[in-house]
Amino acid sequence: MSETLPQEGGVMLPGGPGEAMSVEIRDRSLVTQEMNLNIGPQHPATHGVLRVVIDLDGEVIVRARPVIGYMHRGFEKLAEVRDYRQIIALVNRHDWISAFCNELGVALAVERLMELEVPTRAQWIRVLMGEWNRILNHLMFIGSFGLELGAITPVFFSFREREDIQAFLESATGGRLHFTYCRVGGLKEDLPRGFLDASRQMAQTMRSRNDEYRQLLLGNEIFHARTKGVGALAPDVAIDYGVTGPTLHATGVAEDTRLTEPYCVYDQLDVSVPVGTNGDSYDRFVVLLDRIDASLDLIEQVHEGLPGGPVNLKMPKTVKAPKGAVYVRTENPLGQGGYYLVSDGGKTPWRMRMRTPSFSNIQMVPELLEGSLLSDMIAILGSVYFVVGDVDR
Amino acid sequence: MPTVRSSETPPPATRLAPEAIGALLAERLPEAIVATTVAHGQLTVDVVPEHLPRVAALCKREKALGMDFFDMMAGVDADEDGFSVVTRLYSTRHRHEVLLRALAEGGREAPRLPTLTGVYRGANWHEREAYDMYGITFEGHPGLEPRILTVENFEGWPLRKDFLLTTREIKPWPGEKVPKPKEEPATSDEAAQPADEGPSEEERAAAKKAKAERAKQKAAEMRAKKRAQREAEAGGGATASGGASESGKAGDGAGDEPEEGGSA
Amino acid sequence: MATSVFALEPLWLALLLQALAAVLLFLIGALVVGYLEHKVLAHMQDRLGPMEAIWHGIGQLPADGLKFLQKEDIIPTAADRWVFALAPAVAVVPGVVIIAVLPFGPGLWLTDLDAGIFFALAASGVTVLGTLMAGWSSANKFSLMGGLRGAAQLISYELPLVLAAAAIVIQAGTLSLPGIVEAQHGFTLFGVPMIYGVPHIIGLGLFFVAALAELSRPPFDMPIADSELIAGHMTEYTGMRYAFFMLSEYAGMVILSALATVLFLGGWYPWPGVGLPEGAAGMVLGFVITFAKILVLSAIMVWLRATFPRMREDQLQRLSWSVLIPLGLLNVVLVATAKVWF
Amino acid sequence: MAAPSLPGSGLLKGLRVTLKTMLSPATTAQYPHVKPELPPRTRGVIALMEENCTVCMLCAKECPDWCIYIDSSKETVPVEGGRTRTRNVLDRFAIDFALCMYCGICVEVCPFDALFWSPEFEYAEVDIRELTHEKDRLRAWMDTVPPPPPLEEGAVPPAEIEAGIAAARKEAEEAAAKAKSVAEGGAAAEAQGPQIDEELFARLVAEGTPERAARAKAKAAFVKAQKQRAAEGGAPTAPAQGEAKAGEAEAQGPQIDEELFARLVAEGTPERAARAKAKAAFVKAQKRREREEEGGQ
Repeated sequence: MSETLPQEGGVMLPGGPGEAMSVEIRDRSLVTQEMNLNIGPQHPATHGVLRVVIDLDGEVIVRARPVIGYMHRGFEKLAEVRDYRQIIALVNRHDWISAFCNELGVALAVERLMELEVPTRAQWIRVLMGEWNRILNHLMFIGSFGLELGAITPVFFSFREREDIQAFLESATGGRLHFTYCRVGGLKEDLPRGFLDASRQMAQTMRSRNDEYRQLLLGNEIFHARTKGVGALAPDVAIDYGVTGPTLHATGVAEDTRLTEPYCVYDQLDVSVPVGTNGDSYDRFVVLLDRIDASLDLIEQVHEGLPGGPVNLKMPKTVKAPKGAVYVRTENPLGQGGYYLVSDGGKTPWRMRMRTPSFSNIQMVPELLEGSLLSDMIAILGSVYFVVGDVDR
Repeated sequence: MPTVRSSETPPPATRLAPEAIGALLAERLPEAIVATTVAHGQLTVDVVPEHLPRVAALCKREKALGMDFFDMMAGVDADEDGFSVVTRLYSTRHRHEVLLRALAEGGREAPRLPTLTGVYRGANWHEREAYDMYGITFEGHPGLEPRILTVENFEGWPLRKDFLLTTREIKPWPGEKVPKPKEEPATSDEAAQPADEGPSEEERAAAKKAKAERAKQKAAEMRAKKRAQREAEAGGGATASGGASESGKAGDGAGDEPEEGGSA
Repeated sequence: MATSVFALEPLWLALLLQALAAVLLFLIGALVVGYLEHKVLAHMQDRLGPMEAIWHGIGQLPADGLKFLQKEDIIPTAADRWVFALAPAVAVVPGVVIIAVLPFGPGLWLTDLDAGIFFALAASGVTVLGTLMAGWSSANKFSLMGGLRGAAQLISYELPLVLAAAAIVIQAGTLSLPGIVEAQHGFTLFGVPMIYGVPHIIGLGLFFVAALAELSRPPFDMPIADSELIAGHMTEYTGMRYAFFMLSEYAGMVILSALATVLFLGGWYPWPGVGLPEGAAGMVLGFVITFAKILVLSAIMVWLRATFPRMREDQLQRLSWSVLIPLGLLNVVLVATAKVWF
Repeated sequence: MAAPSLPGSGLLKGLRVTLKTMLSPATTAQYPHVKPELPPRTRGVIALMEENCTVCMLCAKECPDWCIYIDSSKETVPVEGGRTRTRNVLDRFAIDFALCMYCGICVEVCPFDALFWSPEFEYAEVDIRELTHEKDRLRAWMDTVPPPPPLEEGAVPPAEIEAGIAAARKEAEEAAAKAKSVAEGGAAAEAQGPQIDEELFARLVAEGTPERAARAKAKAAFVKAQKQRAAEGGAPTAPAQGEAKAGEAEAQGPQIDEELFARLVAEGTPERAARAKAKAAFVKAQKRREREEEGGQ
C-alpha cells in the first residue's frame, strides 16, 4: 500500500525517483486510499518481463512507472567481443520477432562505414525478407492485442499465418525465428527455387486473411467500446519522446524511415505508410492491419522487379570496418531501429549502440496510463507494441 | 485510414545539407562548438560539454533546424579521454539530422554532463541508460537511480572497456588449441596448421592474467571509492539520499548495504 | 402432471438416490459441457483441440481431474485459511442444489418445488459468495479486485435475470418448473403452438445475456480477466480447489442453459403440442431432447467466447443498469398487459 | 470504414467468421504422429563429415558461443624416398548443442566441406551433458543431410560451385571416354587430382548427386584411401601414382557397402538414405578391418 495519500489542495505527488508528476484529483469528495499494484514482471499482459508499478485509486491509475531491465542481456557489451558476422547472429535475438530487420540494420551500418555497394539483387531480397518479417511481427501483435482484450481467437488465426510464412522463410534462411540471413556485403546465399512462388501465393492468402481479421474484430461494437478514445497519444508528445513505428503513425505523423530516408531499394518502390488520426488504441490497431496490406504491396512490387545477379560481394575473410563512426537507421516493424557503430579499425566494433524502438515507446507509456482505468491499461499496453527483449537488450 | 505514399512525399526543400547545419550551428553558438565533421554523409558536431543543452535547444527551436525528434543517446568509451556521449537529433519536418558529441568532463573518474531532459522528455531514459552503462552523471537529471537496466546493487559500469566480460574470461577459448604432437615433435615440416597462430599459449595466458589483475584492481578501487562516497554522504547530511533510494525493484539494497546502518 | 421418478418409499432410499443423482448430473453435465467447450472452441480457432485422451480427447477432462488431484494444495501464508478453503465449496454447492429442482424430462426431476424458479434463481445468487470469499481470503490484490468485480457484476445481473423469469412466470401462471414446461406445452400464439421464446424474445435475450454475466463467461468475464487480473479470484488456487471453480463454471453453464430451456424453449417437449410417448421411452426421449437444447445453448455461449472481446467493468455496469434492467421492466409490463388483454 | 450500420452487425460479422472456421477443416498438424517436412536448409543439427576435417580450427575460432571443442594431434607419415610428412589427426570433435545458438557460422566457414546442416531436430535429452555430441554422433547425422536445393531463377551460383560443376561435367566426359578407351585396351590415363577422388566425384555427379555432396563424398573417399594406404604401411609406389591408384581402387571398389545398398534400395529406402547407410556400414567394416590389422601386427 502506498503511504502517500493525496494531500488536500496539493496536486503534486511524489512519484518514483525521477518521475514525480503532477496529478489532478478530480473528485475531492471521493479521495480513497490508493492501492499500489505491481503489474509484472510476470503478468499475462506484459508480453514478457516488463513491470509496471501502478498506484490505483479504485480502478483508476494515478501513477504508473515502468520498471525495465529484467531481460537485460548486455547485447551491446557482447557485440564488442564479436566480429560482424557473429553480431548479425546476435542481434536477431533481442527483438526476436523482428529478426531480419535487426540483422539488416547492422549489415547496413557496417556497409556504410566500409562504403560498400551491395549487389542489387541482394538489396531487393533484403526488402522482400524485411517486409515478410514485418508482417510476421504485426501478426503477432494483432493476435496478442485481441487476446489481451479477451478475444481469444485472433491469436490462433495469426499464428496460423505466422506458421505458413515462417515455413517458406525457413526454406530460404534455414531458421524460423532467427534467420541469420543477412551478411555484410549481401546475403548468406540466394533464394532456393520455388521461394518466389510460395511468396506470391502466401501474399494472396495473406490478403484474404487480413480481411478476416478485420471482420473478426474491427466491426465489433465491444471492440470499439474498448479501444476508441482509449490511450490517445498526441503527435507532439510522441515525437518528443522519440516514439516511432505504428504507435507514432497512429497519431498521424508519417515518419517512416522507408519514406524519409530510404535504404536498400525502398526509394525505387512505392512505399505507402498508413497513418491514423486520433492516436488511440483503435487507430494503432487499424494502422497495424493496414501496414500488413502496405507490406504486401511492397512484396508484390519485389516479385515484379526482382533482378537477377549475384547476392554477395567478394568479401575478405575477416571483415574489418575502417576507423570511424556511423549511424544508420532502419524502419523495424515496431519503429525506428538505430545502429550507431564506432569502429577502431579492428574486426570487432569498438562500440555498437542499438537504438531500439520499444525502449522509447515504453518510456512514453506513463503519459498514456495515468488517469486511465486498469482495464484500459491492458488496451494501452497491448497497442503500444513493444518486445521486452527490445526494451532491455 | 489515410495513407501516405512515398511518391507524394518528396524530400522537403527545407532540408539542409550536413555542412549547412554545421555552419549554422558554428555561426550561432561559436563558443559551444568545438568542431564539425562530415563523414559518410553524416554531420557530427563536437560540443563543449557545458553548452550541450544550449546547442540541443537551438537545434530544436531554431526554425530552419526544427529538430523535434530525440532519437537516441549513446555513451562511448573514449579511452584515456574518458567518455563521450553522442546524441542524435532529427527533424521530422525537414528530414535532416545531427549527431552531437560531447566529451564528459571529469575524465574517467567522475564523468559528468549537463542533462538534456529539459529540452527533450525522451532524453530521460537514454541518460539513465548512459549512467547505468558508463557511470556518466547527468547534472540536473530528475533521477538517475535506480539503475535502469542492471540490478540496483550492481557494481561497476558494464560498458566501460575496463569492465571484463566474464563469459569470455571464465572459459578458455576452444579456438586457440593447436594440434599437439603425438609421437615425436614435429620437425620443421609444414603441416596443415591454422593460418594465424599469434602469440604462444603462455604469452597469452600471461596477458590474460595481467588483464584480469588490472580489472580486479580497478574494481577494488571503485568499490573503495564508492564506500568512501557513501560514508561521506551518510556523515555529511543524510537528507535526501534516503528518499532517492526508494525503489520498487525487489531486493533493493538486500546484499550490499550492511555497513550503511553501521556508519550512520 | 407426472410425479418425480424419485418419489419412492422408503424415504431414505429416495433421499440417497436423489443426492446421488444430483451429484452425478452435476458432474456429467459439467464434463460434457467442458468437452463441448474444448472441442467447439478449438474448431472455431482452426485447431483440433484435445485429441490424445482415449478417442478424440474424450477422456481429457477426467484426465485433467486426475492431474488436479495430484497437484500440491497451496494455501498462501497470508490467506485466511478457513475462508480460503471453504470458498470453492461455496461456489460448487449452489450448482448441485439447483439441479434438484431442474426437470430433465417427464418425471425426471429430483423434487418439484412449488417455487422452483424462485428457488433456482435464489440459489444461483449464492455463487457470488464463493467468488467474494475466494477473492477476499487469498490476500492477493488481483484476487481482491477480481472478487469485488465479480460481486458487483453478479449483483447487478441478478436483476435482469429475475425480471426475464418473472415475465415467464406471469405468462405461465406458476412458479414450478415442471409446471412451466406443461403450461408452455399448451401455449399457442394466434392458434399456432409456440414456445415462449418467440413472444418473449426480449426476455430470452435478457436472460441469456444476464446468464453469461452471472457465469462470468466472455464477453463478461472481467472478474477472471486473465490479461488484467491473472485469474481474478482464482489466482491463488491450485489443484482440486481450482478444479472446483472450473467445475462450478461448467455446471453453471448446464444449469442456466437448462433453466433457459425450461423457461423459453419448451423443456423436454420437442415443440409445444407435440407429445412424448408414455413411460420409460418418453423419459429417455425427453431427457435427450432437454440435453440437446442445453448443449445448443452452451455451444452458443462458447461461440460468443470464441468471437468477442471482453467488455470493460464500467461498460458492463452501464449495460445492466441503463439497458437491461429498464428493458426487463418494460418486458414485464408488456407481458402483464398482454396477459390481461387476451 | 463503412457507413454506420445496424447496431450489432459487427458482432454478427465476427460470429460468422468463427462459424465459418469451425465448419472448415482445422490446420493443426498432429506432430508426433505426423512429422513436419522441413526444407533442406533447415538448421536442425550439425553433421560432421569427419574424413574431410583437416583440423584447421576455423569453426572453433569463429563460433560465437565457443561451443565447438576440437582435440587433435600430429602424426608423422613416413614416405618412402622422401621426407616424412606430418598430418593432423582429429582426436575429438564435439559440439555442445546446449550452448550452440544455431547461427550456422561454423558450417559457413568450413573450407573443406566437413560440416553440414541437417534438418533433424529430435535429439532432446534428459541430461544436459548428453547434448554434447561427440565425433561419432556428429558423423552419424551426416546420413540425414539432404542435398542443397537448387537456386531460384535469376540467381548466380557462387563462382567456385559454378567452376566445380563445369569441372565435374568435363571429368564425367573424360571418365566416360577413358572407360571407353580402357575397354578398348588403350592406355589408362590417370586422373591427376590429389585433392578429391575425381572418379567417384564424376560418377556421383553423373548420377545426379548434387555437386557439393558429391564433392564431399569424393573427398571422403580420397582421404579414406589415403588413410588406408597409410595403414597398409605405405605401398612401395611413387606417391602421386600410388594415391591416384588407391583412390581409383576405392572408387571402383567397396566405397560403399554395395550389397547393403542394393538391398536397402530394393526394400524401398530412398536412394540417398540407402547410400548413406551403406556407406556407414562400409566405414564401420573398414575401421574394424584396420583395427584387426593393427592388432595383428
